Amino acid sequence: EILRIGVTPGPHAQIMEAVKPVAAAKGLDLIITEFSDYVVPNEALNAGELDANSFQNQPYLDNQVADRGYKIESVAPTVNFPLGIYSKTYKSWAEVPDGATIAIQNDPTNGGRALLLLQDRGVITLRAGVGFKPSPADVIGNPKKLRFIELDAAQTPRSLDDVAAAAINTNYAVSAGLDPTKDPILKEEAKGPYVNVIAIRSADKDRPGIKTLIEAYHSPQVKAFVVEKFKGAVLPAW
Amino acid sequence: MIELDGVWKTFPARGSDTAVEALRGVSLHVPRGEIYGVIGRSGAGKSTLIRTINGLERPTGGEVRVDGIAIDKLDERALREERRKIGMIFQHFNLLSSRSAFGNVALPLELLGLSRREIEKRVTPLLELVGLGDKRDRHPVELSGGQKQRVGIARALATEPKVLRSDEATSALDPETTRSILALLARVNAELGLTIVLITHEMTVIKEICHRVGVIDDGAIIEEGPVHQVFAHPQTATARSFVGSLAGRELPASVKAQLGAPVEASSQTILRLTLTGEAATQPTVTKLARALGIDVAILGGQIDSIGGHPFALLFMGVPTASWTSGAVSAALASPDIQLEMLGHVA
Amino acid sequence: MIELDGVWKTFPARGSDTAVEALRGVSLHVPRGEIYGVIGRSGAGKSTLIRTINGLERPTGGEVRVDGIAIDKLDERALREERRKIGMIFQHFNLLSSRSAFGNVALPLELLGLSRREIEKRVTPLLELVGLGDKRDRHPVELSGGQKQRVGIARALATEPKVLRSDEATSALDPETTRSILALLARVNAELGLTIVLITHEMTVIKEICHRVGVIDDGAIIEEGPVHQVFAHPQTATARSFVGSLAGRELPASVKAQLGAPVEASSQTILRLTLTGEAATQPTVTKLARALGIDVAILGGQIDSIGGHPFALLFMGVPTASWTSGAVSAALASPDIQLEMLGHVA
Amino acid sequence: MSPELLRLILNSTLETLYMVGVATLIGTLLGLPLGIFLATSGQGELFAAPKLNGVLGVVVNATRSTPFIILVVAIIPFTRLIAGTSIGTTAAIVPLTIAATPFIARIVEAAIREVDYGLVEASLAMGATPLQIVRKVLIPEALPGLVLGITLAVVSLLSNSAMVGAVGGGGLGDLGIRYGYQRFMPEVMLVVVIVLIVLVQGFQTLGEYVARRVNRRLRRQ
Amino acid sequence: MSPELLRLILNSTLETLYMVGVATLIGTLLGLPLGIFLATSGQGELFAAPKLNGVLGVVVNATRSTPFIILVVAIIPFTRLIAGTSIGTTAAIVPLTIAATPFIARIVEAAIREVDYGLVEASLAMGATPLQIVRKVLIPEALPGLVLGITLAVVSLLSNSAMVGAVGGGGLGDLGIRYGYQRFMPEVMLVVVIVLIVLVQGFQTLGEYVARRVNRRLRRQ
Ligand SMILES: Nc1ncnc2c1ncn2[C@@H]1O[C@H](COP(=O)(O)OP(=O)(O)OP(=O)(O)O)[C@@H](O)[C@H]1O
Ligand SMILES: Nc1ncnc2c1ncn2[C@@H]1O[C@H](COP(=O)(O)OP(=O)(O)OP(=O)(O)O)[C@@H](O)[C@H]1O
Ligand SMILES: [Mg+2]
Ligand SMILES: [Mg+2]
Repeated sequence: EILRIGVTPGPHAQIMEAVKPVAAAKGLDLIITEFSDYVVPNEALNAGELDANSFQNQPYLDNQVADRGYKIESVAPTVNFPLGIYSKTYKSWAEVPDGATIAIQNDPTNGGRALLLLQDRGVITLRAGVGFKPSPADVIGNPKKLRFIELDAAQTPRSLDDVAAAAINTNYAVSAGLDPTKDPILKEEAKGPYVNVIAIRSADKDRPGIKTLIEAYHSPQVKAFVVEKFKGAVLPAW
Repeated sequence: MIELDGVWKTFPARGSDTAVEALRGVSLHVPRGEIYGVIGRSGAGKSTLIRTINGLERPTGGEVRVDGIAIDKLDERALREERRKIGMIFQHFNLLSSRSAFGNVALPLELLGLSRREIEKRVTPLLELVGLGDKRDRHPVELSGGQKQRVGIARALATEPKVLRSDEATSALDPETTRSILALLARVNAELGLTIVLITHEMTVIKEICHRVGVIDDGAIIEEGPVHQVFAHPQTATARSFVGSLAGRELPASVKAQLGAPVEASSQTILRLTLTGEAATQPTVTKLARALGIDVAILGGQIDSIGGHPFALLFMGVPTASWTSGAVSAALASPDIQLEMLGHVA
Repeated sequence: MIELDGVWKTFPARGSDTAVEALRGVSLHVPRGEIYGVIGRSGAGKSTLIRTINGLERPTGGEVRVDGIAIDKLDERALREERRKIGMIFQHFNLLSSRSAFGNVALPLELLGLSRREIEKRVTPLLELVGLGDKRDRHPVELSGGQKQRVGIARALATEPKVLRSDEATSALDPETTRSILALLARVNAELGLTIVLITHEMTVIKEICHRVGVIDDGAIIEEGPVHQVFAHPQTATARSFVGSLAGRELPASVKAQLGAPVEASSQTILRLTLTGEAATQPTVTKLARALGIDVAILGGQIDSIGGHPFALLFMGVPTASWTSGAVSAALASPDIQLEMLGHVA
Repeated sequence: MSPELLRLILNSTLETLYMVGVATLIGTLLGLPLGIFLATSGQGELFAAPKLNGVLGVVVNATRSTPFIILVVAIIPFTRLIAGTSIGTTAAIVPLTIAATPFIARIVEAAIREVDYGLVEASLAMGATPLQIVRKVLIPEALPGLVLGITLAVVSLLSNSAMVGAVGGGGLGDLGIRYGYQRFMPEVMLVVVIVLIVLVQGFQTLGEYVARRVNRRLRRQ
Repeated sequence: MSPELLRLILNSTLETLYMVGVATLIGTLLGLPLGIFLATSGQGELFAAPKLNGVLGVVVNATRSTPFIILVVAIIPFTRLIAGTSIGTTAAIVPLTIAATPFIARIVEAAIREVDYGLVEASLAMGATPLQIVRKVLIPEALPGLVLGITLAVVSLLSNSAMVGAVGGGGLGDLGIRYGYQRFMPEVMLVVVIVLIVLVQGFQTLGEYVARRVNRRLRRQ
């Protein structure tokens, strides 16, 4: 059997490449396509051009389904990229002065996560009921008068010289030579709500191939790969 | 064949320059098979006039008919059909730089949808005819001015049109090439009844091939007639100036400078003699000399045949006495002879 | 002033056409203040020749010196300085479409760095002089062929160059405008000692203003001399053909057709008479008529003054008896008179 | 560099050539007539149809002004119709072509406008139909400009093709972004950029050579 | 639409105009001389410097072939040097300009190459210096083509400026992508696209008008 899988570049793609040989051993061929976009993979899945995708977390999927009426759902958790706030200038969050510029990601999920993290730590207040993808426009309480600048997720680590602090996904942090266990001055809980998932069309729920895919993904070989490859930047969520 | 009735063309004003009335009610009738010459000063409106004939220059007033058809009433398709019958040699050549000499001449034939072989068969002899047999693969940038002009001539003739418009088609050609081109045009005119309207500055061209000539000045035709008539008796200053441009048509400057000397026994009277018809070929001058027993100095002049009509213009000096006595006038009295006294020299 | 020594120019072969040797070892010396005319068939190499004078066309061989300086040995800067002294009127005008008539004439002055006011002061009278006072703000596309050419002439004169090269500068002009332009050139030549090399197809231009004339054929100068001499006694076929292009320079076709009639008592002998110097202004023909008691029919001819030298060419018919008896030859024996028997007509 | 990466680069190069080649081809086939029409259908011109000219102008502008990713998503149904799928290299050609066409059209328009109107007039005088004028006069006379313009378009496409990563189009640019930019592998980025430069240099040199070859207006000594 | 969103759109429009305006200005200031040099420095041409021509050609090609986002990352130190920071609207102008310059240069090159060589020759015959020829002949004669070309560049910049979202550049395109596309607010997307179309249409109309005004080669009847 053959499954067409959509992923985004980076860890999702790298992990799926590790899943591929495991699945092949179980008689399942994977065709992996990388999308440098967060909308098209769901669109393509819904249209039947993919059989599964692995790039998003549960809240994002829920929101997409709500917005666009897709008939897709998640079938298994994959990994988690805890998000941290890093700084080159300041050793701790307390040192970050009033009016500082903070870089956050410009895609709704990651940027939203950064804002929610700041709300969790009591730095800012967000408009009630914004859900999981607030934008800087939703910040209603900002006593530190922080300025938010939205950048491409891969760009935030590259902006550390220009800003007081930046929200960085762990995978980019590792790639950029940061240590996600020690360096962040603020850090998400390891088991947050942002666990990534494998999504499929609801109609395919009982397809045997999907089961095999999940088995392969959740295999010990893949877990070992993730742990070894990403050194804590990406946490297996199974 | 070609009829223009009260054609006007005005170009709008620009900057400090006023609007230009390039044509002011020009009427012109050229019957089938005629070669009609247009002369006039630079900027008189000649090119504008010739451009109205196929409707490319839309007149601001008046009507243009070719072969009885009002050009501006035609629909696109019919207009195209008409245009294919009207060849044009452009003042600025308008050759395609992307095509060789051969390709440029072939273009109108391709437009007619002729086959490669037919085109080859027509173009090659035409190129030979205009003396460009060895330039068939050269592109315009590699041709001299006169060679480009000849490509334009060959192109205009390629489709064997019924009407040919020529805007200074020989201005860049040497006299010999000019003559061979004119001979070619005259032959096509005679053999195929081609109607030709040609603009030129060279009176020799008019002389050599035109039947009638029109003089345009400041946008209006101010004089018109058979070539020999306009040559012999130009009515307007412009026509006179053109005719005067021919060698020998004016009193030599050295003599002119001496005119106005007082009348004395030894002085000579300078006369201009215009002879047409029989008089032009008869030994008029020597007869005069012998009859009156005087010496006649021929100071300038031109004896020629224009449009098949013999014609002579002579500046001569006669002893003043023979003039004042009226003897010269009497001896030369004839409807074919015009006599004008210009002055006296010592 | 201008010296060309053994100049060659070869354009490479293209397609089925062979290489073109546009110039084959042309040597030419034009002293300061001379007006030198170049004539030759279309494609003979005239434009190529004139283009080599300022080094824009690099000769493939030979040397070009202007004012004693070898043009191809100069560095960029010096070459520019030289070029500013050499004006050029182009066969294809080469006007900037983006500039008005005024702007085009102003261009070379701007290049010299003149102030607005100085430019205005020079350009305005020049435009008037070439008859374009009312076209100063018109762009080339709005000008007639002759008007464009005059802009080119004014532009070439604007900087008051020492040498003027003119490539058919009057080909698109009517005789009257031509004359006024030639008068302008002659004046500048006389007043400022301007040296002029001019190409033309019009023998009247040569006649009117040139001092010497060179005949170029197939890339080589085949004849050269003072204008009146070449006019009176052209040595080569090309020169003869050019000279013959003047009105009255050839026996009328109607007479030519009748030549070759048998010699009879009633027949006439056709003679060509070339008179130069004094003979041209003397009543040579009537003297002959009276001396021999015969009638002389003047069948064609041209009596004119060329380069200040009187000159006459006459085709005349005399009674055959007077010719065969030798009486005519005897009466006309003079170093200034050349006599040629062409044939007999009935 | 690992042989795997090498294979990846080779693969991406082929993908790029495939996408850019097809998009250029179709973009030219569509953009050429469109551009010619834009250049010749104004008030009083050859094909005079000022209204249609205006409408097409707006369509071209609209296409050109829409950011590529928005265009990609907006035409997904159309892409699916044409390519059978909306993802992958082949599907990416559809939005690429649609983005390239108006660009090529504008470039063609500019080149055609440079043709001396005297030539059009001469052809009209010969009774040429507008289509004949286009085929036999405008295109041949504008050819050097057209070739340079299409070279410009190819090079633009080449660098724009990096954006087709959004629909899994792959190709060199996307490879550079995915590995070099997102996975922080500068050596991949470098290799990709070098390959791209070589490609662009090749196209540019070829384009200039052809443009010079077809240019008959230059005096050759 | 909320007044907030309206403000956002207005803001983004201004950002876009700011970025595109400055990038066009500087890009033209740099691209114009570069393009003129490229057009005139070939073998046997006005400024004949074939080697430098070759080198600049490669530099231009290199810049044009690099995908925008890679270019952005590659020149971060330079951007910081110029703009003081590598992020934000002002900083985004640096890569935008660097991407626009070679594009404009190529367009200028093509337009300059269309100028009749007879005019250059006539100017040389008058003893013009190469710089004078550029200023007084090449630029004025190529002006209609230059204006159309720069219009082409402005429009391209306008749609490319959507990519500066990566470095927090903001602007209309980025707004459309982030709100309209990623956050699925079709009304934002629509408004953004409409504003973009209006802008492009405006630039294009203006460009064509100016090009027609400065074109002296057309017969006006
Ligand atoms: N760039 C070129 N490439 C090839 N052949 C050329 C080139 N320029 C001129 N020739 C050829 O050189 C010869 C001389 O050309 P030139 O322009 O000097 O003639 P010309 O005497 O000025 O003729 P015209 O009176 O027709 O202007 C012609 O046969 C022409 O075809
Ligand atoms: N497009 C135009 N716009 C404005 N004026 C024009 C335009 N075309 C021609 N003219 C003017 O109309 C007049 C007649 O021009 P035309 O070209 O008919 O003259 P022409 O008799 O052919 O002169 P030439 O012998 O110099 O070629 C001229 O004064 C010219 O300046
Ligand atoms: Mg004219
Ligand atoms: Mg010539």
